[in-house]
Amino acid sequence: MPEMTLIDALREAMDEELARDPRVFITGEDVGKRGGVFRATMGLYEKYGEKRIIDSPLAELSIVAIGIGAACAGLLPICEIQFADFIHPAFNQIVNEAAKMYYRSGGTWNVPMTIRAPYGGGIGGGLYHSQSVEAFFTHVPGLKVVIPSTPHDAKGLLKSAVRDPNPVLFFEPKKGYRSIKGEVPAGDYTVPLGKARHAREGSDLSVYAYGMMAHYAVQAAEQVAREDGIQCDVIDLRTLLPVDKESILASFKKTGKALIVYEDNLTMGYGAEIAAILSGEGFEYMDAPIRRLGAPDVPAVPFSHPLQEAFMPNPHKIATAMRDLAAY
Amino acid sequence: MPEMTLIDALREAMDEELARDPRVFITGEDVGKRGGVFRATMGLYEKYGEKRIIDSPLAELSIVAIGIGAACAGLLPICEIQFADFIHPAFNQIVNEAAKMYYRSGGTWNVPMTIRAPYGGGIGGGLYHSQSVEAFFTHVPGLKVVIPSTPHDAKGLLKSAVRDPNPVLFFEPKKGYRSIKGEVPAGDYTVPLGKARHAREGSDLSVYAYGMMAHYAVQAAEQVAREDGIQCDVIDLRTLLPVDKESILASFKKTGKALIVYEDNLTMGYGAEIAAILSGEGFEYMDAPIRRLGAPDVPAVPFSHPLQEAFMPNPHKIATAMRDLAAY
Amino acid sequence: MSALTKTQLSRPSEQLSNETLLDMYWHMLLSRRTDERAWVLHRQGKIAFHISGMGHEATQVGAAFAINRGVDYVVPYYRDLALVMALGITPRDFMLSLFGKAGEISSKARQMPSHWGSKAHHILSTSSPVATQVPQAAGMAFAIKYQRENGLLDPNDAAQPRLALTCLGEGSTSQGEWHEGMNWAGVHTLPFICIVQNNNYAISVPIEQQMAVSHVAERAIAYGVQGVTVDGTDILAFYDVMRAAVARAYNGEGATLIEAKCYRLTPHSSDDDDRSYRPREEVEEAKRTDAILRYEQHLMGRGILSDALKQDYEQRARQMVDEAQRYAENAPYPEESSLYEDIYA
Amino acid sequence: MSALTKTQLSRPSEQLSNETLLDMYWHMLLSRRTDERAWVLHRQGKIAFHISGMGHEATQVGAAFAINRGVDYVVPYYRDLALVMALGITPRDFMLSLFGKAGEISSKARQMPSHWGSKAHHILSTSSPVATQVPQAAGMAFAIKYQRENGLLDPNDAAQPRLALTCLGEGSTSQGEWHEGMNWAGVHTLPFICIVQNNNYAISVPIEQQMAVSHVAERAIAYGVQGVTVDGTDILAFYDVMRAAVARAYNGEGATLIEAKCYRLTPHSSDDDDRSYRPREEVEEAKRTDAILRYEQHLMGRGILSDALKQDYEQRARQMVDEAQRYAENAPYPEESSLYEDIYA
Ligand SMILES: Cc1ncc(C[n+]2csc(CCOP(=O)(O)OP(=O)(O)O)c2C)c(N)n1
Ligand SMILES: Cc1ncc(C[n+]2csc(CCOP(=O)(O)OP(=O)(O)O)c2C)c(N)n1
Ligand SMILES: [Mg+2]
Ligand SMILES: [Mg+2]
Repeated sequence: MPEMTLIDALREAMDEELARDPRVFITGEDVGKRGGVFRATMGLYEKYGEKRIIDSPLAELSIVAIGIGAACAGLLPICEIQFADFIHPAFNQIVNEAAKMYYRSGGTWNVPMTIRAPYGGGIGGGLYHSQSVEAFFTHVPGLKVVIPSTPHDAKGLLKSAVRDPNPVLFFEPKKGYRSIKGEVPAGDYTVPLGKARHAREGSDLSVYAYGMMAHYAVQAAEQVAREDGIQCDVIDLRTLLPVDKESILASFKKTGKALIVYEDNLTMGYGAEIAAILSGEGFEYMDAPIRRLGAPDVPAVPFSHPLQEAFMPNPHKIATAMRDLAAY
Repeated sequence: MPEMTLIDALREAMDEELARDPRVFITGEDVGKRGGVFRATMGLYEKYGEKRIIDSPLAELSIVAIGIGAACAGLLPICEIQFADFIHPAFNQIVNEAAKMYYRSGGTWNVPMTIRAPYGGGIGGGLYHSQSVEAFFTHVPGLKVVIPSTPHDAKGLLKSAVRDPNPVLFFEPKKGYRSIKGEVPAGDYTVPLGKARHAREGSDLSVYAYGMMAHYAVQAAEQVAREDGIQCDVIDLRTLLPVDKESILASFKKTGKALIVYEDNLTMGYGAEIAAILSGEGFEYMDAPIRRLGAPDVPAVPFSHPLQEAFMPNPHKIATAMRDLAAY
Repeated sequence: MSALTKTQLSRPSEQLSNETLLDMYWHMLLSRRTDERAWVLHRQGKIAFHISGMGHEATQVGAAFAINRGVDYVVPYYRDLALVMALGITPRDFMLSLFGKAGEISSKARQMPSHWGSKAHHILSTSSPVATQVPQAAGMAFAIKYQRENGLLDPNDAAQPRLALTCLGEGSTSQGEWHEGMNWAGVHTLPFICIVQNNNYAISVPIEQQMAVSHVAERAIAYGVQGVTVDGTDILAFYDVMRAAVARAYNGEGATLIEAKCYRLTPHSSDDDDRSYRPREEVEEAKRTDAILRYEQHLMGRGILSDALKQDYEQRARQMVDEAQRYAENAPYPEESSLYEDIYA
Repeated sequence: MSALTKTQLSRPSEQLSNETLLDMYWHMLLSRRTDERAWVLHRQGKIAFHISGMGHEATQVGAAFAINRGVDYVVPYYRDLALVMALGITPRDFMLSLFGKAGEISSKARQMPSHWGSKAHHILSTSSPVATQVPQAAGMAFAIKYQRENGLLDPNDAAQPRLALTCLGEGSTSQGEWHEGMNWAGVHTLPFICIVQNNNYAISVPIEQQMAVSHVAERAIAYGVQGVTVDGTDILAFYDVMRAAVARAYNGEGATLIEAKCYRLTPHSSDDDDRSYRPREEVEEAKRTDAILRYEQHLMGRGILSDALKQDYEQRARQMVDEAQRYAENAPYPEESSLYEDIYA
């Protein structure tokens, strides 16, 4: 199997979906000739032409709304939001419209749309090119929220998203676009939405993470295994909504201790829901406080390097939290 | 002390603030001659004139953005969003702009703005006139999120919001606008932001709620006290952000059992954060699973009466959950 | 601005058969009677909410008859009772929605009344937040163009949608959503028609506090689309303007913004009281020049409509509305379990 | 559209003293040299990011000199290096921001470079999402009007802000935020100026895919504000147009939309490569007609600038930029504890 970067895997998924189904198209800012500011769509304009790879006006709500209308009219849009930080102008279209269309139409009009957006910090992007925005959308029934952390999953999940009959928000950990590499099967395969990935076996404590943090969690887990003999069960959540309660509880049942890692602001970040599930439905297994390792509750990731580093969780901070919890 | 409805108390707060400080103004849709669709601003146009009570164009993001600009230029805007369901077009201005202005300007430009919005279900408003939206904003450092449940608090908290140097989202439980009555001191007083209210004493279990649900929780608590001798400690959270951890943990320390009630969708609703705090920092007091009684994870409150009733938490459902938890 | 003032050279309405002219009349009347009944039900306390289309019927019925009804995509707004009825929504459908009863077709009684939607009729499901539908409708128009250009649709296949039509009020053009939707329509020369039903008020807010232009249609210039202002209470004049817009759309010539000057004969909704913001004389004047009366006189003048025929129509309308009301009153509420359906497709 | 084509009757630039004309030149030059240095630092790997204003200096310096600098409110966008420098931001301030060092004045080094803001200079702090600043700037203009009308401000007090000026690129006018901000400016006749710096591209997307009008200024019609298109590389022409807009604002006559035709001489930012979307000849042509060269020739032709003076300016600029770079390179990073400051006021 070829080794590939995360972004190459994503591009391959889009390429294959475009080839497979003429109803698939891509729109967003600079997705055409420019191939996307991260080069996620590089070469697709040349291959599929300006009628299928469409540079949108600089206006996110319309990127999403055009997607909604086009999806309802029979197409399979892939809408790119250039940075997740810029998805907020489209919030109304996503939350009030896309998410509620199927329900409000009594199960008749559905919105098979994929919204891709690079997210996350650690890349020197400052307050507005580093945001994690998944928490907002995981509160919205009707949406699916997906975050891949390996090239294999990125390709398979993106294909599932494109084919899913519902609006899927597909957030890509941009810090890993080129740094994360892995084996990716050639040709068509899908990874099902809604199922977490068991990234590492262990019985001392459960670690829940996604995106870049899933990577870091595995790195940290290897380190504490090596150095301290602590065995972490690492769950890469992959799909955040619908929540995969089953996998979440299964691991906790085994370990009784949970560490949830996310690079978003701590308060009301996605980790809150995991903690609520565990302390509600997993109470009888609880052996220790549920620990959340998130970013601090400051407005966003600062630009200045040392401030950024202080803001971001990383393998070192995660390992410390693992040791701490294991010792409880 | 005069008895007053919730909405009259809110109007009185605005009236007194307008009289107190010429920098205070109100803008929003139909706030002028019409006095607001709920009559929250009734009479203020006549009293303060069209230069201070300003009908905005039908455009929420601009209502907020004008407020931001005006606040930075020295005014104290009260911006009304007609229904909380319509705040989503302004999400970008609230989350990316108002919330981050002080931080991003290194503590120089601040935004002393109040955004009022009626929220919540049970009033036959269907999917788009019933929403609870607080969860989204409680994830955003830099914002304050306030929800009063008594006329006394409504007046005192709204005054604090207007005078606060930060952007404050002030969500009003519209179902209680006229049905909730209570004593309200005449003249000026404030209720501090950031402090929960101990609505009822009890040592069997802690109940956390806000808005209409705080009322229902007290009703249900009285009922289970009468009928079953269960004594609930009811915390009316009042300010959701910043989170009043101290009050939350103090009650839990006493009871070891927690029921969190909210009318918003369960998953990633505000109750998730309370549960996370309790299971993290209150682990040693935990005597039972943390229970959340929220609305189901369906896109929004349906219009048809029986569906609405099935969706909404109410005193009966709350009492059942209390009994259940007390029996654990 | 030539677009706004040019004389109508062709009058497609002159080619309408008497039968069609009467059918248009029938739909205006049926919508009006249904609408009036809703107000009665509200006064009787039988229903909790109604939002009225009275005063907008000429525009709406004229619009429906100018497109390929039931085939072209329509994305209406809450005031479009006459429009959707002309597309096939029945008084019974509407009554079920007023009562929130089982069998309601647009949303399984989940939405408030007047939140139209029917996949069978190619009416996209609509929400309350105003103007959100505009870029969505542009998206549907975009899909039509896409399907043609990518060989998925025969451009001359009249059995397939060939345009997307959306409506909103003048106040709602203040929303960024409108701007962005119109902009796509212009940039991509979409088969798209946007009707702004300008009744001079957004609830209580008069147009002068909403925008600093005298005609909403002037805003078309900003998007490079055709803009035209027309009397929205003159059904044939409106039909003529629509036909031109439809021809443009079908021929791939691009989008049109039609401003229809209307007047709502009622308060904004049953929750509203318009006395604080609309002078009574203004309302009375509008009632005197009611579109239905005017069209009636026109048809009578041309000998197409007679008193007898009119009575006939009135009776049929009453029967239909009575039957619809009875049906809805007697219908059961939706099963509680339906609360949990249709979250994901 | 008369507004767009009318001949300039008065030329306020003719009244500018030689000293002021040279000061304008100085600010264009200083900004350019600072900007160039940033590119050098980026090539050297010393900084991670730069977004350039080269090609836009005439518009920006012209704008600054036409208002009450440091007093009127300015809400710039990332490309406005020359504008903010003409308002008092120094090369040192900018260098600290490039390096993310302690003492950075706009944000304590929290924001990426070119995210301007300084309360002392009445420059509102700005973010990355484009066009968000437009309705905020309208809000500041609204506050000025409010303060006057409610007796909180003397309309003739030149020590107080009398207008709000904002800038953005042509692509950013596609955003709903722009529409809504412009609409408030029109409805409330605000003392507001919006400069659209039209450089024909939004990153890679050419204006034809952004809007279906030939001049952004035509969009002014939709808001009932004055619209004018001007060569944004001719500083004096731009200054003249600005002065008219400033007079309108100061006199309470309302808002102006100025479209300044510019060309960016560099890729969008240091992260961009423009070769896939801009023909090299186009870029070369723009470099040949560079605004600074043209203004230099103009001043030389009038005998205001000499070679010697120019050398002097160049040297001063180099010194300032050198010093600024040195200072920033040697400055410490912010304390980690500052991460937690300024969340709430
Ligand atoms: C985003 C949003 N904000 C506010 C409202 C509340 N609202 C409903 S209708 C309306 C006025 C609409 O006026 P206009 O667009 O002129 O249409 P009309 O009702 O006059 O036909 C308002 C403010 C809403 N539905 N959506
Ligand atoms: C809301 C939002 N979407 C996307 C971006 C990414 N982005 C930054 S600048 C830019 C292009 C802006 O073009 P234009 O408005 O013409 O200004 P110019 O850079 O040409 O001066 C884009 C797409 C952004 N900053 N904000
Ligand atoms: Mg209207
Ligand atoms: Mg540009």
